[in-house]
Amino acid sequence: MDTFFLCCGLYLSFLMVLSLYRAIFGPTVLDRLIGVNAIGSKTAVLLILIGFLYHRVDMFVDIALAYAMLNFIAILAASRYFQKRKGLFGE
Amino acid sequence: MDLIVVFLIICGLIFFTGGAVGILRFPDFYSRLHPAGKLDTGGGLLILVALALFNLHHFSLSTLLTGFKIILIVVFVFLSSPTAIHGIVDAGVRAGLGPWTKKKD
Amino acid sequence: MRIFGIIVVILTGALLIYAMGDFPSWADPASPAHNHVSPRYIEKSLEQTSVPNLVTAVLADYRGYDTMFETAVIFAAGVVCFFLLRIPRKDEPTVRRYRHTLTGITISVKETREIPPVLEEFERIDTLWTPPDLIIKTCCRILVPFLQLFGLYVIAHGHHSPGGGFQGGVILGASMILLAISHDLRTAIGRMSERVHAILCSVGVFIFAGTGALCLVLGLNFLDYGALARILHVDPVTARSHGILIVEIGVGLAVMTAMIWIYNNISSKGKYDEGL
Amino acid sequence: MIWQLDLAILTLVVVAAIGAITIKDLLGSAILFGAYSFMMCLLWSIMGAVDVAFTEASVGAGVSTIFFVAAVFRTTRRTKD
Amino acid sequence: MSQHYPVLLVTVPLLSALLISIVGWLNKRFCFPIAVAALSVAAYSSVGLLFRVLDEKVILYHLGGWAPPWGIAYSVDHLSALVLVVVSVVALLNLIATQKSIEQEFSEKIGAFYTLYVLLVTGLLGIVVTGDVFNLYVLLEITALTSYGLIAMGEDRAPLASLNYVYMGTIGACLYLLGIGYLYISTGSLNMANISSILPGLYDSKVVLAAFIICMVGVCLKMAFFPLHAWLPNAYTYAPSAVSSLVAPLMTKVMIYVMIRLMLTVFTPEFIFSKLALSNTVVWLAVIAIFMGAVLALGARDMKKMLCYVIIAEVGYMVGGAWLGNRAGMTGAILHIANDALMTLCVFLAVGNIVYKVRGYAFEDLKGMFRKMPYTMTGLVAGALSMIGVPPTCGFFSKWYLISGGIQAGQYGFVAALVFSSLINAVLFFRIIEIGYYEPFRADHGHESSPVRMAEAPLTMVVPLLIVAGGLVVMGVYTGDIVTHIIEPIIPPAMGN
Amino acid sequence: MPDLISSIVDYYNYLIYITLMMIGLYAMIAKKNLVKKIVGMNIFQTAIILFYVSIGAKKGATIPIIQHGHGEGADEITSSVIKAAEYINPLPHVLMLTAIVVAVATLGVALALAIKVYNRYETLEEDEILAQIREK
Repeated sequence: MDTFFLCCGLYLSFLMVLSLYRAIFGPTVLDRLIGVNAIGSKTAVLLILIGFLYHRVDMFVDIALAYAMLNFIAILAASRYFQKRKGLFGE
Repeated sequence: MDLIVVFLIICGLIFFTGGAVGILRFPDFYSRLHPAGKLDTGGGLLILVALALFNLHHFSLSTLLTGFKIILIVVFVFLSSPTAIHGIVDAGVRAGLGPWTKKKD
Repeated sequence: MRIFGIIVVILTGALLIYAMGDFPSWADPASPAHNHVSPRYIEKSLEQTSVPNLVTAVLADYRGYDTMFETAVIFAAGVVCFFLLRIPRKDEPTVRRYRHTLTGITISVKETREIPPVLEEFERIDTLWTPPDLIIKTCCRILVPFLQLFGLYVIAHGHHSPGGGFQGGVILGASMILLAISHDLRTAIGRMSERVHAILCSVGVFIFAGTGALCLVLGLNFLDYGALARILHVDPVTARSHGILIVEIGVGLAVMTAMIWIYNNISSKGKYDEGL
Repeated sequence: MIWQLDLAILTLVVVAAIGAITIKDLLGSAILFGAYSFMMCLLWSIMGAVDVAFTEASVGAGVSTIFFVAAVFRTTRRTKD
Repeated sequence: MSQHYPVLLVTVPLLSALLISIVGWLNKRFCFPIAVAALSVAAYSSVGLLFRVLDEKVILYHLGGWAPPWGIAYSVDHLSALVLVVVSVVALLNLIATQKSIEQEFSEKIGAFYTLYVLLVTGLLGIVVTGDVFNLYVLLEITALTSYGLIAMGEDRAPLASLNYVYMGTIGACLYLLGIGYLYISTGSLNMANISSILPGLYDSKVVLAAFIICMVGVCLKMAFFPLHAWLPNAYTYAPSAVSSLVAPLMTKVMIYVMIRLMLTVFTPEFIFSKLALSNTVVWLAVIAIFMGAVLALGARDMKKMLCYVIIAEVGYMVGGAWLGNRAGMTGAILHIANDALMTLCVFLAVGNIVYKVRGYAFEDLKGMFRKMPYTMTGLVAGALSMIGVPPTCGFFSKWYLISGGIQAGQYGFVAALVFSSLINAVLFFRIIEIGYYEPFRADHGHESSPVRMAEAPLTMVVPLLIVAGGLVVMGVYTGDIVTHIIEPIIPPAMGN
Repeated sequence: MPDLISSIVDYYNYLIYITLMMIGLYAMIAKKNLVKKIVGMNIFQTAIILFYVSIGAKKGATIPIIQHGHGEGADEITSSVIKAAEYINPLPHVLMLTAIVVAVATLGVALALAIKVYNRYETLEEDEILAQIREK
């Protein structure tokens, strides 16, 4: 089962490359935001997978939970910027 | 049991793949939000549920607690991810981003 | 400047890569770093402090003095942000806008007071005319207590799982920041005013340093939690564990309030009026 | 330590770091810095440093991104490099 | 109680900084007395510590009751006791002397100011007293962070200068941290004494060499050694006068203390002077630093900036002296830490008094100043004489040790640089004195009365200045005692004679 | 082939930390935007943290939290012998927790300073600020 989890993890990190492409080359900032959000959701899953690979998953759950929460807050803050400042390409 | 777990995880990975490809290939911001909002959340849910199930292999109080916490993450992702996407959409609308249409020329 | 930067970078990189040749290979159990000081931490800390999380044990007990100054650093950062940015209260009136929630009519009022009273049917709008979004508001109202509970859990459970005062404190602080983002900065300040979080920030560090000083008063060295055994009526090992918990609470308090303090000052440019 | 994942994430980290300093938009830079922190958190949990990973998850991914966005909100997004 | 002096020294200021922060929100009037009390306790215990060290050589204090390689230990020897006394006394005097100008400049945020001030002093004292390399880093950051905040509250370009200081200071501190990492990976320990007992077997390792170079570059960045000095002049010039008279005497000197501590205790002199062939290079860099500092000071158009460049030259003296590799040079460097702290304090306090009264520190503002503020100018002249190196003041003696060390080592370039910079200092300060004494007082500062009335700064500002000025002479008189009793025992016998 | 992989694995972490550090350093020296420099500063600090955590890693060891059941008696824990080889070295983690805290504190202060600079000069570009200063 460990090998399977490892393969899943590697596959997820491959998918992160795709999201990272959007995060780096996204034409607008909001596209980048989507890319980062996607990376965040994959990372939370990956953290639990790493926990299974270490056979100590009870230690990693807290991290994943905190991670998901703070990712959410960060995304919300960035989107809040556009709700207050109009204009996508500068001031 | 393992079979269900593997099946769920593979389903989740397929969802994630769809999400990643969608984010990469869709033409504009609003359509990219669709895979980001739905497929990523769905994939995350499936894999997390599968892992919670796998965790309950050795049934004891502590694994139950861990499983419960994983389910808590599921609930949390289910609650927060759409909200975050909603926030992004709202930002896009307020920022005056027009939706993509198939132009003739 | 760019060429100068490249030159500096290449020189430094060359030095570092040159030194890399003598490193022990990655994750080598025979490396000197694993064999001099740390084995004792791993083998003895459970019986000396009865804390299974080695990082917590080393952080708060063996090297507790570092942690005390780490907390002082974060406190200093809060004070510096306040000191640099905060614009003291001025009594000249400012224009504020309110929207009648039922009809959507907006009115402007000239006010001098810092925080106006909460009105049932009028909703305050900031100068950029963005009322907080209803969906986000509702969702975050559900999430904030949950986050705070989780933060407290992380602080309290730091002995047995990853976590501790610092992480829990950041999560608690983030919950207040979430409130400020989803509702309004003013709502968050209404829950916890500037004076309260400024004082709590120093109180947090004070708990840490005070615990150390208490140990000194009780006759042992500074931060030697074994001295607390006399007050807590337990054996010295358990006293160490309790001492670590007390200290973690102090760290959590200081970090939480420092985060809120820094965020409030940065996001409102020191006016404490409206934030992100 | 899981070296396969370690190598993969390390490579991603470098890409994210280069992205964060080359983007000609401060908000985008701040957001990518958040992504960089996500991966750093992952990297540390791969190497078994759970407490560090927890701290990075709460500080790097959460609070410091918020600080950046707040600071950019209060200044400007414009940058020439 | 006296066995707790090392820790009281640091924790009493820390606790009272927190207390000031709380009290500042309730009643601002109590901030200043608490700060004075805290620094007095620190000064008292540092003097007590100095006397204990004279008897017991090295005092160890185990924090948390853990033995050194596992826990953090404080170790106080003659060198650290000397620097401790200097730091705490300078901080206390400066606090009392600048009370008025602080109240004038920060009436709103006085609580926050005193909190940061006392925290800064805490950090400096901690750096001096600690015996653990990582603990030193944390304390370094606390001093750096508070000084960023304090400096940025000055006028004009202060925030920009402070931001540059943040970048440079962070690079410096991070490089130091990296150096510790290199030491840790090769020795596995963080305690200074323990590292130096492990290191002799590893002298040929590239890692140790890199660790040494990285640490030194980091520390040099922090102390503004010549090629890396770019942040210092602006940061100190535009800082509020109360802050610059605290930071200018202490920050660079404490960093030089760190350098000497690393050289003597962690990397032993055998490693530095026999294994590495860097000695010549560093001394020549110091020579360039002294020349550049002196030349740039000539070009400066206001007093604070001129003094900043003089500080850069002085950093060159001490680094050069420490790297000469013989007893006299090291003695001169250590003695100069104490002397330079005092004389910089003296000069900056005088400038602070002038700024308090005249609100400017350009050379034109000084016209007729001898008639207007005679006592302040007396203090300034005393500091100036000491900086030039005129015999009864202490500046002469440390310079004498440095020069004799340079001659012993055969570094005639260094000797020439010392003499040259003394001459330049003479030119600089006599220019000031000339402007202050002979030029008529300009009437456009508000008072149109042509016979200049005496308008001295308040008594609380003048008296500490005169005490410091007297201290310069006293230090000069007792130089022999200080050298034989305090400095001689710390220089390891391996340094030759 | 396995030799090649193992030698890559042995030094890849260190190489990447050097790369990241150089990226951060370059950003701090060559970029003209003040906030960009702060981003570079953070990358620089994180690179050093990566170095320390790489020191702490240990083959065949588990995370530094001693394994035991929840709530079971303390006697049982102390009786079983804990071997140092089984757990990852906790000391670098402790140091890096402190370093992360310092990094976030520095970040807060630097951003506050950047806001203060912007208030005065209305721009974040270093060259434009210097031009404004020179005009005066």
